[in-house]
Amino acid sequence: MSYKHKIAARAALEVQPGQVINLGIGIPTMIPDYLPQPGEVLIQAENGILGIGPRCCGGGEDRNLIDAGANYVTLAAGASCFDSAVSFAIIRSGRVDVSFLGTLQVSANGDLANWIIPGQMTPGIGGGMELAQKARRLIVTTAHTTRDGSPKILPRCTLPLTAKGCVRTIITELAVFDVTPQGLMLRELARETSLDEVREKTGVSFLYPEGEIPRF
Amino acid sequence: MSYKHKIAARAALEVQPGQVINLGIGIPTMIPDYLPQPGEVLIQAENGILGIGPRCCGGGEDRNLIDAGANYVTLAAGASCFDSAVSFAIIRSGRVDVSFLGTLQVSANGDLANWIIPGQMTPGIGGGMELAQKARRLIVTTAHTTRDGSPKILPRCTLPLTAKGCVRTIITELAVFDVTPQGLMLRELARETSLDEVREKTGVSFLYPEGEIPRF
Amino acid sequence: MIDKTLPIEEALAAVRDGHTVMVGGFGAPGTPFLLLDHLLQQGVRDLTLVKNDANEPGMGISRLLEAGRVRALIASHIGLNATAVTMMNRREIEVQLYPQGILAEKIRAGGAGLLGILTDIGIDTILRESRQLISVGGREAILEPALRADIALIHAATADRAGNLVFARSARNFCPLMAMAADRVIVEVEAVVPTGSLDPDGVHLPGAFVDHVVVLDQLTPDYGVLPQHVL
Amino acid sequence: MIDKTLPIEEALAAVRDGHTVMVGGFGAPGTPFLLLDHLLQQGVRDLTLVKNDANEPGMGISRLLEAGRVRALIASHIGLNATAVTMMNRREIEVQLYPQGILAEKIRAGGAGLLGILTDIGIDTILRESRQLISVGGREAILEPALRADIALIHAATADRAGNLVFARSARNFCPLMAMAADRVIVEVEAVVPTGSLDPDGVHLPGAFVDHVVVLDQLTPDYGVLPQHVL
Repeated sequence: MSYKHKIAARAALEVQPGQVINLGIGIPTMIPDYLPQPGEVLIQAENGILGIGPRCCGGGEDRNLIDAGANYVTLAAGASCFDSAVSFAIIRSGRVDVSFLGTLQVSANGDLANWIIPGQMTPGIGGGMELAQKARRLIVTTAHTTRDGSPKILPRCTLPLTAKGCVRTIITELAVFDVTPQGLMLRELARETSLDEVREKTGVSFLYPEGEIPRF
Repeated sequence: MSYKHKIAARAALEVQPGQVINLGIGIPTMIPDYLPQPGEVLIQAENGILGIGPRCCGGGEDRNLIDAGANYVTLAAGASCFDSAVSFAIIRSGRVDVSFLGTLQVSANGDLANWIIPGQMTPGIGGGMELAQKARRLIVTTAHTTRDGSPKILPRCTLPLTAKGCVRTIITELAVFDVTPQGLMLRELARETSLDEVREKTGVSFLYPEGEIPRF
Repeated sequence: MIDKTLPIEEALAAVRDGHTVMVGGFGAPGTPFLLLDHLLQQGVRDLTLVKNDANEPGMGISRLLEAGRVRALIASHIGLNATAVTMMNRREIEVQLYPQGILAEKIRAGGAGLLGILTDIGIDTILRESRQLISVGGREAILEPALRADIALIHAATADRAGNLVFARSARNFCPLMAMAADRVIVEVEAVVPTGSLDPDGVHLPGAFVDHVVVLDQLTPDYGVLPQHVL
Repeated sequence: MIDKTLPIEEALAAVRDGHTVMVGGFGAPGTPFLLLDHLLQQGVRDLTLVKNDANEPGMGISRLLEAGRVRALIASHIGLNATAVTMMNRREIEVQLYPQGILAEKIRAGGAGLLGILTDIGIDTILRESRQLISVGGREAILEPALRADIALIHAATADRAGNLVFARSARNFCPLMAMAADRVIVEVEAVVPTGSLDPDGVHLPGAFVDHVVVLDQLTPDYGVLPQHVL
């Protein structure tokens, strides 16, 4: 299982039956494959769908039915389609229970920076800023470090923010953290890692529970 | 024919095929009976209908289908139903070609005052203010004078305004006026009246065409 | 599968004294008469109601007004209810009246997670005297803050168990807007169908905005003036 | 009976140099590829386009961009079109980017005859630096002016001759909002049905917002990546 699938599988366990969830591009799109009760969850796509179903197998695509990442999708029972204003009304009015997003950086106090690197091309904000700011719970799913090994979890984001203090949980291939008023709290460790490795690859100190740390 | 029907019949002639019209309570609701080409006109009701059809005859009422005056109505071919926000989007974005409203007072420069008499009960604005301010053409249909015989067409409204400079045409049982940059312009006279009678019953001087004045 | 259906008393247990409650309907169509009647029986008080109109005396929200359960009413036009007008004039209820489409947009703004809208409706009238004025690109505008509520009570023709709604004809009016704008949304429906049987393109309000679905087993005469309209 | 159908060239004759043109679609669904291709042939230039995205290179509005017909683009995300990104970075086109739902609301506000909306989206980000800030009930908000256009070009599945529209699945997206917000609305449809055959409750966009209906006799491969999608 690649590290991306590992993250997606762990992230899927954060979803409760009956919830409305939104999946950003990248790792989040793999989450549906790991949902324990996929029929009990409504997946929203910001281009105007609530209730995305199983992925298309070849030939069954509907040219009018794509998700926000431009993948052909199907509809689940209970799905509805609507315009972009209604779609973001769902998001901004707090009717998305969990939003999963990737990131460039995330800070110990829950700031998210995932849309712009100054000096590089900036193709736009898309729907991410609204999802980050308004989902009831924002879970960041990300590789623990950048490709060159430097930490993505930092005391403060150095890139321009997407939204401030919005992140509630961070899930990487190495660990699950919650953002708490007391600071970043380690909740789980991956089986293959150690507390020391996570400390080394995390750019900020964090709290951890007493006793044995649960593994995933 | 009562004076109200006379006004409604004359007002109906102002409607062009293909137009979207909105009818206020009172005299305007009688206009559909006099439309030369009723199938070519779309009647909008601000509670969420475009395309009101012929009135209900007894027994055919649909309990879910009323107009903004709470009368049971039918739907014409090409009708659509929508929520109150879309309904007023049609109005405020200028997609109502002609709005017909009654009034308490109207001024020579097109100010309309039809919703509040200070010191008396004020049950609310309803949809009238938006129709007055945003219809492409506002036609006032009204008795020429109040019940005590005093003029409703005035140099300036003394009652609080519904909207300023919004009225384009005034149709009474005696005359048709247009509001022009030069001032109030008499366009037509009723057959039963005289220029002198209209002058006497109008609270403001007005222009009139040279030669014979058309009659209705 | 998600099932949002609930008995009427359980659904209404969410309504508390002092709550702001949005109530769908323009006249009778869209008014959730049975939810309102049960709410009256439940005894909550000190409510702020948001509704286009005040129904007619003895019907709908007027019963709550007449029973003294309403502190304030935010509406567009209450002219068909002389009782409500009298209570307003006697200051037994506090009434705020808005242009109808602006009331709709204030509610929709709340439902869309916006803080407010800017409009020129009423800019040349006495409305401006009580409003915050803002310059937008050199034009003067009235700032109308968004409206939200603790509860929305609405009526729909059909729901599936996931809470997707379909409205009938002019009974749509304020219902979907209010459902967007409330923390807890209770809808009474004339029929419930299995999840998956509604056309996704034909859903008027996505189930994400609906918390509880109350299935009516009969309608009362309030829903339609004629005997044939009573199920 | 009202008949808004028109040949494509006659409908597009309304588009002039310098116009602001809203273009429906999120990715391919909802994009009026054939209207855009004919617009390119017609030769109008100096356009300001409003579209969620920039399609992909060689498709849709990208053809207008690549032909140098576009002065400015107002969008949410153009990341799927490297050509457009390059043109933006070389300042060959002026690009304004908004959060997607805020772009939708700016357009909808124009379509609803409002002057603007107030939002807290981006209030803690660099967006605030370029925005007008307003206090609403003690909370800080960004003022986003309404957007309108001279022309809207959209795609729908079905129309009647009166211009009532039905969209399919995720092809609805910005289309109805843009139709509300433009002075002249041109819609291309896959099928036209007799007026009176659409369910009034199933109409997604009332005909009042539509000026011209262009009936397509076939779709091009742009509309769907797979051969079976080409009619």
